[in-house]
Amino acid sequence: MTVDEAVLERLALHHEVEDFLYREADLLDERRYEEWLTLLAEDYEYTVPLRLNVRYADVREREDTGAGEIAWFDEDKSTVDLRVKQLMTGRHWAEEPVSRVSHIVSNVRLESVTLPQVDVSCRFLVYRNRVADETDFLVGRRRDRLRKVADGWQVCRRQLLLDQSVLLAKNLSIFI
Amino acid sequence: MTVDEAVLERLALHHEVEDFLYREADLLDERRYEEWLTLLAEDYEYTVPLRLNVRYADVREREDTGAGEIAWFDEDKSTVDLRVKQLMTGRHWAEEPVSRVSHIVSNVRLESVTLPQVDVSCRFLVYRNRVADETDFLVGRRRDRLRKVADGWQVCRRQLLLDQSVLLAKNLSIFI
Amino acid sequence: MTVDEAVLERLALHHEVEDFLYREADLLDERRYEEWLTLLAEDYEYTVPLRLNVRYADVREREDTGAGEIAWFDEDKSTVDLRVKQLMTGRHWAEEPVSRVSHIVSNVRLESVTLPQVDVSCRFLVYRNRVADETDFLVGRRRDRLRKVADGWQVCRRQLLLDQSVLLAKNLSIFI
Amino acid sequence: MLPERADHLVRDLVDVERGEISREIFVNERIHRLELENLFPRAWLFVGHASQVPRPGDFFSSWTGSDPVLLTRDDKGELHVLLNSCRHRGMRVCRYDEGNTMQFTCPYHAWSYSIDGSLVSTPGDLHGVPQLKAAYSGKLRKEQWGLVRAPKVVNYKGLVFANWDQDAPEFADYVGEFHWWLDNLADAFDGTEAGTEVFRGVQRWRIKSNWKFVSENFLGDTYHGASTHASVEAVGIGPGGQGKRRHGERRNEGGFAGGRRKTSFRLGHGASDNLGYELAYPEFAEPKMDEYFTAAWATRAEKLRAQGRPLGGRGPATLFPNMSFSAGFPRTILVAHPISATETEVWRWYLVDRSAPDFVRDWLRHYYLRYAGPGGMTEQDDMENWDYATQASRGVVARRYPYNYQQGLGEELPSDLDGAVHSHHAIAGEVNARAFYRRWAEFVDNLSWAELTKLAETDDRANREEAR
Amino acid sequence: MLPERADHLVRDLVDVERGEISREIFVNERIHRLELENLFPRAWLFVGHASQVPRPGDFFSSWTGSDPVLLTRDDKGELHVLLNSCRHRGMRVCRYDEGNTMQFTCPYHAWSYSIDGSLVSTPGDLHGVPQLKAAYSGKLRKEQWGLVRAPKVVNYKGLVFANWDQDAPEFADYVGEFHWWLDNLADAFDGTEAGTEVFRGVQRWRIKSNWKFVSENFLGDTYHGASTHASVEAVGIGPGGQGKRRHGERRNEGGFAGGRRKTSFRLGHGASDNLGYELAYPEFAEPKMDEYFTAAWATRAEKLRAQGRPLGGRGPATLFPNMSFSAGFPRTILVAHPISATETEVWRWYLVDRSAPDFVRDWLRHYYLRYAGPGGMTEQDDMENWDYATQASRGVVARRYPYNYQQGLGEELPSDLDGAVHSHHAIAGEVNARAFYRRWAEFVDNLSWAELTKLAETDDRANREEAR
Amino acid sequence: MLPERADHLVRDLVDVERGEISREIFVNERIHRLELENLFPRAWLFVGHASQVPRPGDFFSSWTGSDPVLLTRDDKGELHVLLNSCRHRGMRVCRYDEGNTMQFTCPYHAWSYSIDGSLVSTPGDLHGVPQLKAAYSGKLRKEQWGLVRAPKVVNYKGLVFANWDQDAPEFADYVGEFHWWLDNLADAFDGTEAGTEVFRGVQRWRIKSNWKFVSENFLGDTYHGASTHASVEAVGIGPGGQGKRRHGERRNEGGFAGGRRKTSFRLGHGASDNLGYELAYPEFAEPKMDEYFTAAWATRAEKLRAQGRPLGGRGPATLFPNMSFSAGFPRTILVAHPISATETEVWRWYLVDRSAPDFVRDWLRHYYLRYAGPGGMTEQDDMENWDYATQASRGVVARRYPYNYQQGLGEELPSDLDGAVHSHHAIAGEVNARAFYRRWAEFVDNLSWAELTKLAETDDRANREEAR
Ligand code: FES
Ligand code: FES
Ligand code: FES
Ligand SMILES: [Fe+3]
Ligand SMILES: [Fe+3]
Ligand SMILES: [Fe+3]
Repeated sequence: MTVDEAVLERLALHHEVEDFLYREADLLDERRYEEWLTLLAEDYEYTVPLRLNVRYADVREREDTGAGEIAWFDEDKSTVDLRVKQLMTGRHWAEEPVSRVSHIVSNVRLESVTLPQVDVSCRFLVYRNRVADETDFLVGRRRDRLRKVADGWQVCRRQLLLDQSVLLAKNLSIFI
Repeated sequence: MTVDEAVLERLALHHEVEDFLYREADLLDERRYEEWLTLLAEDYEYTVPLRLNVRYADVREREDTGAGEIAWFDEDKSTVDLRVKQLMTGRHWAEEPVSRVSHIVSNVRLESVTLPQVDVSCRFLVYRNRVADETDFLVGRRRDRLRKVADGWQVCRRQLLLDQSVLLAKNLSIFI
Repeated sequence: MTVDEAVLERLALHHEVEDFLYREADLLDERRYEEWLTLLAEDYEYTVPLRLNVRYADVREREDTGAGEIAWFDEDKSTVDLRVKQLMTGRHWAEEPVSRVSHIVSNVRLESVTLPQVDVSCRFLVYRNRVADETDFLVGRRRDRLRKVADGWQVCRRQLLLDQSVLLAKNLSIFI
Repeated sequence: MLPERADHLVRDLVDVERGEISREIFVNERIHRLELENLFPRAWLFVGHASQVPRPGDFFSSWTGSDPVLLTRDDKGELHVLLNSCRHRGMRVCRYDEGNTMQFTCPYHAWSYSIDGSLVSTPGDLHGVPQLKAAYSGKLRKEQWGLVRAPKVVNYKGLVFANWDQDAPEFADYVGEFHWWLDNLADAFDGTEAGTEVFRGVQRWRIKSNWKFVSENFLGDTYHGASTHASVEAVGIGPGGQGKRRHGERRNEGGFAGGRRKTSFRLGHGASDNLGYELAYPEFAEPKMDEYFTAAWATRAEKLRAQGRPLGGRGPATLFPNMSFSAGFPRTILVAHPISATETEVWRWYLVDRSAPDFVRDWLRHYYLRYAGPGGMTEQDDMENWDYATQASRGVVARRYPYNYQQGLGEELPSDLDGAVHSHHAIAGEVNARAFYRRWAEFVDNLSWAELTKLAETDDRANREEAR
Repeated sequence: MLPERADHLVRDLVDVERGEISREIFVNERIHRLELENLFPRAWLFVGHASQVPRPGDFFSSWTGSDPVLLTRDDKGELHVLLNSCRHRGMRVCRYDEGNTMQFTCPYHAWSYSIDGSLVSTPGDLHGVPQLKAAYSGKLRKEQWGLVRAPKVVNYKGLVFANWDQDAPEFADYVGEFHWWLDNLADAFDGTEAGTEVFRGVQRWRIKSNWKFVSENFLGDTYHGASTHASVEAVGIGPGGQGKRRHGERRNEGGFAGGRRKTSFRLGHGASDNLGYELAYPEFAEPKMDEYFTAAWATRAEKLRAQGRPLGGRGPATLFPNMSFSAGFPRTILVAHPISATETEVWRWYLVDRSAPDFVRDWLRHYYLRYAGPGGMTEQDDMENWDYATQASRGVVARRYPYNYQQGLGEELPSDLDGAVHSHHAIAGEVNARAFYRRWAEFVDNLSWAELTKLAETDDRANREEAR
Repeated sequence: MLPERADHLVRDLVDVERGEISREIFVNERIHRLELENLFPRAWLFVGHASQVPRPGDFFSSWTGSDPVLLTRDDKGELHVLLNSCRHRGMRVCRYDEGNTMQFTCPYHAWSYSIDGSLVSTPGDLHGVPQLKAAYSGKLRKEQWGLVRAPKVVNYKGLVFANWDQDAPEFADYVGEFHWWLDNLADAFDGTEAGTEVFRGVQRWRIKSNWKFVSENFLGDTYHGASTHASVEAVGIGPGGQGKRRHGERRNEGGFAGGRRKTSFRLGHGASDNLGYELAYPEFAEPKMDEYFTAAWATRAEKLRAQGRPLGGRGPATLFPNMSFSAGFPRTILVAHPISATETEVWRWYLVDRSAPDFVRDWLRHYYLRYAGPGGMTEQDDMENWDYATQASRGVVARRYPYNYQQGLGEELPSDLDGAVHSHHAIAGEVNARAFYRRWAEFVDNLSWAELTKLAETDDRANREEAR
C-alpha cells in the first residue's frame, strides 16, 4: 500500500507551517525584532481578550471580552512597529535590562486550509525571567491566520487566549 | 535517492496520531466534554498512580503505586462519564467558576504499532488558572494506547506519571 | 501536483531527528542513564553559559558568558560519565531521593544539514519536583549538533541558553 | 526582609516641614496592616461604575481594601455594596466576576441572601436557610445575619463609592472642591452631565510595588514624565501620531507648561493641573476625530462658560487614598488595591461618552490600550519604577535615608478652591504628595473623625502663603 | 494581609454560649503559632497504620504538627515514633517516604541511629559516630543524643498514635467513649477485631485552607451535604449506582434522617451519628457485592448483639484535633497537617478488610478514589468551600463578624456515653463544632493538664439538658 | 511555621561552654531581622574583585546584606561602593549586572549621580537634577543627596570589602592574623603578591537554607567530607583523576591528616587548616599541569621561606560573617547573601593567576565547574544537607533540642597567631564553629564597638589551654 499524495501534501504543508512558527519564535527570543516584523502582513490584526470568571453556563457568551470591549491587546501592525521602535530606544525601562524569553509553541494544528490562507491553532507557553527573580508564565491557546506569500509565509491575524483573568505579571512588555 | 514508502507511511501515521492528540486537547480546553467523550473507547482505562520518594535503587520497584494500590485516578469510562455530567450540573463548585486550562502535549512518539493499535508516549504540561491567582502546573509523562476505528481514532488506555509526590494543587477537578 | 522528493527527504529527516531527541528525553526521564550515554558522541561538548542582565545595546556582546569564562556547565563526555557514576552510587544525596523530571522538547528546527551532521535548535522546559514541594522550572533555548552514525544518531555538541540569571534552583543535579 | 519597627506614630515618619518621608511607610508590613485597619475601612473607596450593573440583579465583584465585595443593583434599581462573605462560615458566596441574580446562594450550606426588596426588608439580607426551623428552633435572628452592607454608598454621576464607617463624613465633604475633577471625569467630552459609561472589561494585574507609589504618581507627579516616558515620547503614540505628544497637547497653546499649576487638597486629594488650565482637546491626525473633538470642546466650552465654570481640571488626579484617574486622553480610572506592603493589584476601567459614535469608541479604545494597562507602552515604564523603587527601599541601610519631597517646599500658591493650594510650577512641585502623605498619616494613626475633620478645616499651607 | 492581634486569650474568641466564633482563629498567623506550640505537641496525633510497617526495620515518614517523624518497627516488632532530624546539625536523616532499614545514617556527617535493640538500649539511639574518640575524647553522652522519641506511642488495633508530652493522659482517657467509633473504623466489616489494613499509598495534597475547616467538616457537619454535594448526588456515584445516595443508604430504613443523632464529646471529639443509629451497609447494584456486605452485616450484628453492643457509629467523625475518618463508605482516614493559618496538607489513607476477596478490594478502591481525595467527585467540592471560606475571612471588615454556630444551641440531648451529648436533629445541629472549638481554645491557651482534665470531667451541656 | 520568640538575648541561645546552640538562630525570622540590622551593616563584607572593574567607569552590581550596591571605579581609578537606590524616591538607579558609565541616571525622574571627580566633589554625588532651579529654588543641598557611599572600603590585593559603619575598626584589625589566608587567596600560586584575577562570570543561585550553614561549613567543618562527599570521592573528580582525592592531596605527604590543624580566631574567622600544614599542590594526571604546579610550588616555597613564612593556610576558610573561600583546588570565593532565615542567595567567584597560560586556565576552569557551584558534583551534596537541616529544624518539637557543637570542647590548642587557637584534631573539632557563633551573637546583640573590641582582645580559649 502506498501513501496518498494528498496526505503527503498535507504533511509537507504542516511541516512548512510548523517550521515557520518556530522560526518566528526564534526571531523573537533572539530579539531580532526587525526581521520578525517582516513576518507580519500589512493587514496584521492582533487581539488578546480579557478572560472573565463566569459560570459554566455562561462560558460561550461571556467568558472572553469581544469586539468593542477592553482587551490586553487589540492592535494592528502600525502599533507593533511602534513597540519595536520603543524597545530599540534603549530607554524603554520595562525592558532595560531586557527580559530573557522562551516561546514554547506546541499542539500545532491546521484548522482550515484555503490557500494561500491557512488557519492554525496551537498552545503557547511563554516563559520570561528578568533581573534576579522576576518570573512569568504566560500560557494559553493561540489562533493564527497565515498567508502564503512569494518568499514564504506571513501572519495576518493572531488571537491569543491567555489562561489568566487577573494578570499575574507586572506588565506585558514582551511580544507574546 | 528516494524516500522509502515505509518511512512515508510511518510519517503519515505519526502525523495522524499527533493531530488526533492535539484535537483531543482542543476539545478539553474548549470544554467540549461531550464531543471529547466520543474519543474514548468503551473499554477506556485511566490510571494516574501516586509517586513515592524512594532511593535510587528502589525506583523500578517502589516509585509508583501499582495494581491494587491507591492512585490519584484508576477508573473506566463510566466514571469519566459521571465526571462530565457533574461538570454540567452547574453546581460542581470546584469548577464554578470554570478553570482556564491548557493541555500542552509534546514529545509525541510511537512506541509500538500493531494496527489497529498504536502505543504512544508523550509529555504533558497542563496549566490551570482559576478565579484570581489559583495556578497549578501538572507535568509528567503519558502513555496512551490508541485504536484506529471507522471514523478516526480512540483512546483505549491512558496512564499518566505525574511529577509530583505531594500534589501541589488543591484538587484534580479538571481532566489531565 | 505531486510533492517534491527533496521535501519528502527533509520531512523524513526532520521526523528522524525529532524522534531521536524525544527518545533521548525518555531515557533521561526514565533514568536509564547508561543507555543515554550511548547517545553521546565521544567528542561530546556540553556548555551552559551564564546569562547577565545587560542593556539592550549590549545583548549581542555581553549577555552570555563565552569561551574561557565561567558557565553553569562546560564539559566533555568524560565528566558526564562521572556524573552518571555518581548518581549510581546511591550516596549522591542531592538525588536521594531521586528527582521526578520531565524534559519537554519543543520548536524542533533543523538549522543546517550537512550530513552526516545536522544542527538542530529547540526549546526546552525541564520540570523537576522532588521530596514534597521542591519544584524547579528550567526553561530556555537549546542548540544541538547531531551526527548520523551506523545505528542511528549521536549528540556531539549541545549548548543551552537558560532563561535565568540568578539560578532559582538549589542545584543542577539533573541532566538538562 | 522587613524589620518591624512601627512602635512610634506613623506621623513621625512623614515630615512635611522638611519634605522628608521615611522609606518605612513603603515597605514595613506592620505599617501596612495599620493601613488596612485604620485607613481603608474609613475612606471612601471606588468600587465600580453604575454602567457595569444596568439592570436589576446585575452584580460586579470588586474589592475594598482587603475585603471582597459585590456591587449589586436591587429590584428597585438601588445600588448596594455587600461583603462577599457568608455570615455562617465565611464562604465567598459569589466567585464570579459579574452576572445577574436576585439571590446569592452560598455553596457550602446554602444560606441564601436576597437583593429583592419584596422578599427581605433590606437587600442583602438572609432569606433562605435550609432546615431553618429544625436547625434554630426559630431562634435565628435572620435580620442580623445578612450579608454585611457598606453603611454608606454613593453613586456620583455613575461613579460608585462606598465607605465602611457609619460615622464617616458624607461623600461631598470627603471630596470637597476636588469634585470638579470627578465632574470632568464623569461628564461627557461635550460637557453632558454624567454622559459617560465604561467599556466592558476591567484590566486587573499584580505589581510588586507599594500601592502608594501608584496613587502618588497620578496625583501630581508630572515631574516623572520626561524621563520615565522618554521612549514613548520618542516614538509617538498620541492622537497626533508620531512626533506629537502622547497626550496630544496642541503646541499652539503653549503646550505642557502653559500656565498650568497642580492642585493639592488638605483632604489628601491631588490633581496635576488646575481648573484654569484650559487645555483644549488634542489635534487628531484623523480628520473625523479632529472634527468630533473640536465640536465637543466648543459645546462644552459654551455650556461651562454659561455656568461661569472654567474648562480645566482634566487630571491626572488621585482621590485619596487609592483611586486615580484621568479625565482626558486616555480617559480611565485606576484603583490600587493593597495586597501587602510590597504588592498591589491594579484595576483599570476605561470610559467613553455614552453618545460616542463607533468610530470614536474604536479609536479611543485602541489608543487607551496602547497607552495604559500592562500592555500600555506608557504605563509599562511607570511600573518598572514603582517596583524597583519599592524593592530597593527594603534594605536596612536604605531605610535610614528618607525620600526627598522638597520640591516647591514653602512655595505653595493660594487657590480659589476651598482647602486647596497650587504648586508654584507646572512640572516641578511636590506639594500634592506632601499633602497626601500628611493625610495618610492622620488616618493611619487612627485619629478620630472629629480630629480628622478639624485638621482639614484650615489649610495651614495657604495661610503660610498669605503670611508671606 | 493578616493583622496580628492575639494579645487576648483565644478563649475570648470562642463564645460557645452565644454560638459565635471569631474569624481570627482561622486566619491569624500568631494564633496559628500558638496552635503549633500549645496544641499539637500535647495532643494525641495519628501518624500511620501498623500495616504500613509490617516487618522489623520497616519505616514510614509522617508528620506531627510542624515536625517530620519516622514511624519505625524495631527488631522486636515494637513501634516507635522518632523525630526525623539529626541531633548534630538537624539534618532530616531520612528523606524517603517509606522503606526498610535497621539504621538511619545522616548524610551530613554520618551520625547513625539504630533501631536494633541489640545494639542500643533504646531504639533510635545514637549508635555510630565517625571519629568518636578523636572528636569527643569519650565525652559525648551518646545516650543523650539519640533521635528524639515520642514519649507516648500507642497502637490501637493498627491505628498508631503518638503524643510528644510525657505528662499527657493515656490514650484511653484522651479518647474516652469516642473509642467506639475508632473500633468501628479498625474492626472489619464483619466485626472481626482489628480486621483491617490500609491499601498501599497515602494521598497527600495541599489546600489553601485553615486546617480546622477540615476537622470541623467531618466531626458532624452533615448540614453541608445537600448543598455542597448537590452535583455528585445528581449524578450518583454510590454503591447503588445512579439515582442512589452517594453513601448508599438503604431507603427502606428511613434513609439519612432515620433516628440519627450526632454525638459530641466534651473532650472535643465528634461524630456525625450515634451508636444507636444502626444504618445497615448499602445496597449494591452488583449482586456479588450486595451478597458479601449483607453477610458481613449479619455476622457483625450477631457478634455485637451478643456483646450487647449497638451497631451504629460509623461516622464521619473527628478525633480531636485533626484526625478525621469514616468507618463506612468510603472507609478512610484523613489527617489535616497544619502548614500555616491559611494552608494545610491533607493526607488520606484508605482501609479495607484484611480478609476481603479481590473483587471487594477492587470495587471499594475504585469507589474510594472516585469519592474522596483530590480526584474525588465529592471531596473536590468540600475543598472549594474550605479554601474560599478561609480566603474571604481574611479581610479587615470580615474579621469583625464572627461565624454563626447557633444550630441547636441549648437543645443538646443527653447521652448514655460518658462526657457526651447528642444533637437534637440528624442534619442540623452544631453542638459538635462548639465542643470542638471550646476544647481547642483550652489547649491553645495552654491550660495545664490538671485544668484540662478537670474541665472535661463534667459535661455542663448535659447538665443544662437535665436542668430543663 | 516560625514561632517568634527572640525576647531574650541571642547570646543565651549560643552556649559555647556546653557546646550547644539553639536551633532558633537558624530558623527564627525575628532573629534574622536582628542579623540584618545589627550584624551586616557593621561587618566588613566582600563585594567583588577589583579585576571585575578594571577601567574608569566600570561597575559591578553586588549586595551587602539586604542592600543592593554598586562597586564602581571613578575617573581617578579609585573604587567606591554606592547604595544602588535613588535618594529621591528610592528607585534602583542601575539594574544591570555590570557595565561602564561615568554617570548613573535614575529612570524615574532622571536625577543623575556622577562618579567623575571633576564634576562632583565626591564620586556618587548628585550631579544633574531636571528643573533644578524651578523645582527647588536653589534650596536643594545636592551634596547631601548623593548616592549613599559606604564610609569604609578597602581593596586588599584585589579583594574589595566594604563596611557601612563609620566607626567600625579598620579592615586590618577586623581581620587580624587571618590575613594570611586572604594572602594565600589573593597571591598567585607561585607566591606573586596579588597575582590573581577572577574569571568573568559570577555564579548566583538560591538555596532554602539559613546562610550560617554555609559559612560554618567552610570555616572548618572538615568532618562532613567523608560522608557528604562519599559519592564524589567514589568516582574521583580531582586533578589526579579517578581513585584520587577530589582536592588532589599527594598521598606521600600523609594526605589529609598529616599534621593538619584547624585555626579558629576569636574574631569569628576560621580556617580548616593551619599555616604549618604545608600541603603541596596536587599531583596532576596531566604532565603539563603537573610540571606547571610543581614549579609554582617550588617558586612559592622559596619566596616564602626567604620571608620566614610558612607555606600552609589554603583553607577552606570563612571570613566572618559570610565570605568563604578556598585558596587551593578549587580556588574560589563564596558569599552567602541572606534573604530570609530560611533562604540564601549564594554567589561564587573563581580565581586564577593573572600570569597563567591558557592550558592552565582551561584546566582549572573545567575543574572548578565540575567541583563547585550548583552544577558542581561536590557542592550539590552540601546544599542538600544545608536545606534539609534548615527545614527539619523548623518544627516546634525540634526547636527544643539544641545542635551539638562539642567536638574538641576544652581541647583547643594554643596558636602562635594572635587571638587564635587550633583544633586538637585534623578532621574532628568544632572549635571554629563555636568561635564563629560566639562572635555572631556579640554582633547580633548589638554590643558596642568598644565591647566588641575588648571581648576579642584576649582569647580566653587559649588561656584555658595554658591553665591546663
Ligand atoms: S458557609 Fe455559607 S452557608 Fe455555611
Ligand atoms: S547533621 Fe547529622 S551528622 Fe551532622
Ligand atoms: S526616584 Fe530617582 S529621580 Fe525620582
Ligand atoms: Fe507615568
Ligand atoms: Fe463533604
Ligand atoms: Fe562540602
